[in-house]
Amino acid sequence: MDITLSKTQQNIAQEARRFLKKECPSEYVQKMFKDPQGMTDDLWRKMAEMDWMAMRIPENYGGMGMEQIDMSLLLEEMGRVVLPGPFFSTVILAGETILAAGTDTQKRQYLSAIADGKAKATLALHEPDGGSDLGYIDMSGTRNGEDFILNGTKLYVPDAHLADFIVVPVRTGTTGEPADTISLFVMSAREKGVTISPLPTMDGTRKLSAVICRDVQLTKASILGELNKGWHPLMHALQRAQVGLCAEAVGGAQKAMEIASDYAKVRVQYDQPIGSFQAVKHMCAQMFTETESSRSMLYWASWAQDFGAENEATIAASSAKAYCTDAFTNVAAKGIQVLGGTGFTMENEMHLYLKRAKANQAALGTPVYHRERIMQLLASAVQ
Amino acid sequence: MDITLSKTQQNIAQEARRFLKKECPSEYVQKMFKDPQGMTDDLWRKMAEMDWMAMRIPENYGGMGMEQIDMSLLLEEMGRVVLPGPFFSTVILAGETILAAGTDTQKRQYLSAIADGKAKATLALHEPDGGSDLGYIDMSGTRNGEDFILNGTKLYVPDAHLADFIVVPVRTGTTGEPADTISLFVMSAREKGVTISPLPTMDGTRKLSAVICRDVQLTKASILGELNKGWHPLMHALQRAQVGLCAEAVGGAQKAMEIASDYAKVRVQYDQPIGSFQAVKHMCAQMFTETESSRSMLYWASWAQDFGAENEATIAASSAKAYCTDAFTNVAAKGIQVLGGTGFTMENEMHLYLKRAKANQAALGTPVYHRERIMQLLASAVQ
Amino acid sequence: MDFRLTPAEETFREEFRKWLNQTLPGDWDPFNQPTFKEPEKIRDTYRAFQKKLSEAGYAGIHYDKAYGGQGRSLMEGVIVSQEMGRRCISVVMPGVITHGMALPLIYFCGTEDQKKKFIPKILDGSHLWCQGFSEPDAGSDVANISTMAVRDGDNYIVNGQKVWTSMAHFADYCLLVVRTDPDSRKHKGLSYLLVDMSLPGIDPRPMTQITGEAEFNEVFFDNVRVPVSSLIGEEGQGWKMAITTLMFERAMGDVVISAAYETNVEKLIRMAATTKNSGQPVIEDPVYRQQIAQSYIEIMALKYHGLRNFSSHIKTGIPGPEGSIGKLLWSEPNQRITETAMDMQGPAGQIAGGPWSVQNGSWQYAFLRSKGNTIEAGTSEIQRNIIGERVLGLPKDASRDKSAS
Amino acid sequence: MDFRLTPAEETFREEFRKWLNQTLPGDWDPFNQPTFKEPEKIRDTYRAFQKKLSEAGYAGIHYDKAYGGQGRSLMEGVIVSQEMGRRCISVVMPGVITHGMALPLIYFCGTEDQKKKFIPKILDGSHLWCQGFSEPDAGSDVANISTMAVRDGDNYIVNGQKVWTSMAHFADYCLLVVRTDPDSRKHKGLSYLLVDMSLPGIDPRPMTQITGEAEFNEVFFDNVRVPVSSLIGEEGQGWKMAITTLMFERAMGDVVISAAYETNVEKLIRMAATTKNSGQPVIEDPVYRQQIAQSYIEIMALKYHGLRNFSSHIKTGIPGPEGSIGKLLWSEPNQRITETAMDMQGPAGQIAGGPWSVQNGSWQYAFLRSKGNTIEAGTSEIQRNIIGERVLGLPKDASRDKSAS
Repeated sequence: MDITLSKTQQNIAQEARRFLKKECPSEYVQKMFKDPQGMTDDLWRKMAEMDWMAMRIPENYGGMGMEQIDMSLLLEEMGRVVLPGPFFSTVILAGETILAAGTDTQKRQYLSAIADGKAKATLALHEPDGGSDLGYIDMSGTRNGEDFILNGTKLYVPDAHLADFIVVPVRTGTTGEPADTISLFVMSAREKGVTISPLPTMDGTRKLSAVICRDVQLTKASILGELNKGWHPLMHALQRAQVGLCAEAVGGAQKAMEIASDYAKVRVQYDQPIGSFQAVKHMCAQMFTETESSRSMLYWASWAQDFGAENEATIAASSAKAYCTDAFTNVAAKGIQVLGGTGFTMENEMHLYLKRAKANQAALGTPVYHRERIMQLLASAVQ
Repeated sequence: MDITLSKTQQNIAQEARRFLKKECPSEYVQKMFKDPQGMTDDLWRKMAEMDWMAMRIPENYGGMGMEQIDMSLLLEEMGRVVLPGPFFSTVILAGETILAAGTDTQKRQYLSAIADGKAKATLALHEPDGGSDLGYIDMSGTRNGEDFILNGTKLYVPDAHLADFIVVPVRTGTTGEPADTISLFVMSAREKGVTISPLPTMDGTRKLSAVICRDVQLTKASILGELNKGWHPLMHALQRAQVGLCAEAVGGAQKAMEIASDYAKVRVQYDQPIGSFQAVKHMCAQMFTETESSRSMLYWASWAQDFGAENEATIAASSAKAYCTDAFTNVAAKGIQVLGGTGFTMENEMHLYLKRAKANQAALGTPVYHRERIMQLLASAVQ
Repeated sequence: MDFRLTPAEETFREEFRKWLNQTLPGDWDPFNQPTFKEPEKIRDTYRAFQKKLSEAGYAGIHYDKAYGGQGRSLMEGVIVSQEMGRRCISVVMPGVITHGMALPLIYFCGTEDQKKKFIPKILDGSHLWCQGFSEPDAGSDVANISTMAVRDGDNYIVNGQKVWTSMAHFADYCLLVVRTDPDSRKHKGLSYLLVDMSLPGIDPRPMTQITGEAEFNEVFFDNVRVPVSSLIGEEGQGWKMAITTLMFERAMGDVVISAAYETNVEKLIRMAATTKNSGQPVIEDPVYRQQIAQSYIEIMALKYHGLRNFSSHIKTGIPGPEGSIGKLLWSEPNQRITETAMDMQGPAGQIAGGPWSVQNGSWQYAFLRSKGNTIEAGTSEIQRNIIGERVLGLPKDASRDKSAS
Repeated sequence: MDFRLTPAEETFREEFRKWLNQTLPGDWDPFNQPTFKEPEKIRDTYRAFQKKLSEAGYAGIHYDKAYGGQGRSLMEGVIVSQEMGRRCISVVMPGVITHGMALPLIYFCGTEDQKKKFIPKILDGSHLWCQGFSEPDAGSDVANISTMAVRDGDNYIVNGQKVWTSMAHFADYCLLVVRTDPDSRKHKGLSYLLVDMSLPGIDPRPMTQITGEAEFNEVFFDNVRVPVSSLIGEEGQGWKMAITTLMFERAMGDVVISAAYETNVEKLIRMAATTKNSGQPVIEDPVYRQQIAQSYIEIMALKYHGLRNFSSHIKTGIPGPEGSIGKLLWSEPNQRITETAMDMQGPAGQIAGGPWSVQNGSWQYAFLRSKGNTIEAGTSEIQRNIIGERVLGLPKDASRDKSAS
């Protein structure tokens, strides 16, 4: 057992921190928060030059074949600066789904394009009335000769407005379990019949859109892997994405905690730094405690995706998703409280953390959803 | 609108405090905590002389015909000292049920005995597998000519070991809603077939027993009021009992808060009273806040039992039961934390408050039960 | 003890409620109204509404007729406040300082001239007030207030900077806390001036808050010449005057807020009935049912706390010990309620408006705005210090004690 | 990064688990064992078990064979600790001080004579140790420790009073913190003595705690003559020595506790499956399902925090910043878990034992006992001070700073 970071891993984190400090300072994020696109091509290109898009992609598709934990370390740093833009949607949501479900040809086509930064992409998952239920997939894929006709609405799709292609889970089977009825399509964002409408988001650093399909005609070749067999690879990819959100949360919580405790050292009231008052000091200590324990959860969940048994990977992802995103939300809220009025202004960067925290909590299954999922696994194990 | 106490009401509280300070000091309570009986006849007699058992009983049955709020003020003082013994079971549980359900003859017989302190009594409500569900009544009352044969088990019955008579809700109808199937019997605790077994309780100041009925034969005259019509009066009585537990909770929380903040003024660490440290000061402030707001809830719920519409009386009782007993539990737990190791000893009186708080939270519907009940009323009102 | 209104009061409530229903548009949602993102709009809406209120005889219910009030009972004042809270929270909001601070302070402490000049204009909606209290170095620590007013003939020359001044960018007057005695420390030496915001040298700069709107301002005072007649009360008595005068209005404030939040809980329930998770209305989920009920319970605690406090104030003239806890009883529950509302929406919680948002994104706004609740008007930490020290008599911590005395 | 054990370690774990299963009775419930209500029984059970452990070659896994240990790896030490935590918490409990403090302190800081004398007796279960630290006026504030050890020839004369000394009434030896330099303040001048509890003048008086059992004691020292050879380390270095030595064992402690609590969560789930509300198993209630899952999650956080801390300690020799938070990660979750268990029982929560109790009243005991968790071994408040000041570098509050330095 060795739950420490290797030299290589420490380097990933250090390099990322150095790069992002320079290329993605707070002023840039604040600007992108209000920008309709949400990221500059320049930063995207530089990130691609860092090989970040290629990290998790196998070497034979032009990537570096690294582990989830390596990606987590990178995402932690991205969360630390509340990186705006389509990295998460492209590399994690679309990339991991294609990696889990695609045929060799599809991986060669799509993953290579992701790996070298040429393509942006996303996954269109949630639907109206589905809430947090990741299995509530109602978009229909009806056979039409060799083709399929897609109809339905996908919501809260991250960075669809920038995507070149979109992965879409669709109900192609009419009856039976998700495991036998869901197919994953990959389609161009400019496909006929596809409408992408940006939605006003609370967290301006992660733009979301509605993706509406009206009689979108796709060939059989657009199906990732096998017809009707998209459910399991989708779940595996989503687990990695959930862990990805945890990594962002840990990085964000870490930075929010640092901002707050740095402020508490210099802000003077009653002739002394407010950090000397227990009310403030203990808030900071609690922020630290939640952040550090989140990091332990993150490491476990990251490791389990690559090396744990299936059950452990699932329960670890759900445990971490609930714990880390709850913690980030608490930490960011406490951050505002420690900063007082200053933390309540848009000018200060703390609001970025609160909004990202709340968005990460809401995305890919709320803590309530994940706790119920954990309970299902626990109850069946004990009984 | 006048949400203040009248002079008479202030007197009730002051007299009760004076009496209980003298007759029921902490040493007495600590002794009774371990005593199998749990109260001395001497104290019972003196309380009867104070006319406390008669307060809520109408004048024509030998009582004083006072309001719920008056009783709440008394119970607040009793909660303040964690009064041991069968006052609550006799006067509130049995007394209010008979008051709500009994015929004139029955009231004359039982309420007069309660009013002058001659009889002790209780209500046997909960059953195995029923949990917090106050309507889970499975004890059967089978007709046998003019008589009824009772079979079944009642649990967690307060002070049954001291009771002269016991009110028992029984299922006499076989099908249909509780409103048409539940009858309330009143039976002697020494009735043939009745077994009363004391149960080890966490809160030694409120002894509980199992009351098991095996072929207990009762006449029709033992039915309080009408056959099969016990449900509504039972619910009304239980609402008053829930408010009664709130009153105890407010008194208990008040005293726990006072003990803690008094201690914080004199206990010195780091050369100063610990109350000067914000961690401790803010805990005390929170205890005060929860106690005072509980008191406001208590006044509302008490008033609503006598003067509110049926819906308001119910929702106020449930709101107060959830709020006040949660608050008392928090306050008592914080009390132990403020006292540190001292609060963790049996020698200190704080444990009495924690145990009573937890018992009051568990009795007559947990907060979870009451919140669900509130939600049913709210949802039907809004939709 | 009686929680009921008298029949006459009930009739009055019914009348006022009817008037409100007729006056407000049919689709009026108290929690989805113009915000400070549209300062002119919110100000105009406030003014128009206050004017109607005044014309209908509902402005300044418990204030003297001589100044444009209605000369009715305090209880009737509460009734109007409750109903307004229930129906028109975001329209009442711009008037919180005006009616909750400026009005009572002028009424109880002003000269006859000041009363005649200001009160009618407040009641008919002509004047909106802001309050200049916090400063960059005086957030929780009032000892550091350093905006100076130096006497120069018939004027005070005011210099300094205020911060967190709500609505300063469109208010007509400011209730300004200044230090008139430069050698004073702490609350001593503080005075209140009634300052015309159009005077030269006053420069309000709106600050965008995390909700994206600009409710608050930094306000710079650069050699502003304020007539001596603007002083209210005596020099150096500002703090004491404020404390004794505003207690009642603070109790009233809790009542208004609880009425507004009661409406909010209704809205939450309606949201739960129409928002779905896994195809089922969220209101059927026992987990969220618990949270909604808890929200209701906490608002009831605020409501009856407020009414009780108010009631003992009416009866005895002094607020009970329960008075100091009101701030904690609304700020923290409101944060929990908005969190609940966000969580119930699942992934839609990320959407702050537009066709796919829940209830037009009003909960996203409320969630963010609520984070200010535990900071504004005295942080929760300051409230707990006050309760611990002034109510429970716990010692000040040695360091603060030393620095402050 | 690898969370797995090596195959050899897995085999070792399997072997030890098998041995435990054979050694413990079939109906063994780790959370329902003799308590301190039966001091002789719990001591005897501990001794018998430790003896078996020693005979089977599982005692002192990572300690040197020269002193009766097994000379195996730290990881194997962790494995044994985890399995013991998982299976026999209340039997391990009396040994917490013995194995977690006395053993490592003697091992790392003792003289050869001390090691030879004490370690084998610890490992074979002959000696149980207690620790004398807190005093009536030195709860959170160590500066006030005033139990004095005055040199008199070959002896120290010890006078003073300790409090909260767990198991002093049946321990064989005491790791006693004394002040050897009467002019010293704070941590300076403190020394550790290895004191035979049978010496004349030592008077332990059990204190009944809120669970009804007597785990803790007041211990009076009245002119106790302790041989100078009982000093461990140098005079005045006691505190520093303890801090550097015990870090590792504290990380181990978190691992043991998390293993025990993992078992506890399993027990909670089993309870939920068999306890009914309104005729239905509580485990079907979504409200409690949330709480149970949250309990599990919090224990996982403790578990992986503990393992991570332990792991970086093994690798780097120093604990990471995560080390200081372990106390908070088990004490507060344990309070929540036991609250959950109580609430799930509904009215049965009132019953502490007997035929109608749930799981023999063990949760009632656990609920009460858990209230000590945030007090013992440094209150939560002290932990947060430590984290705030030593980890985050926030300033000490001025008053404490003044008094302590």
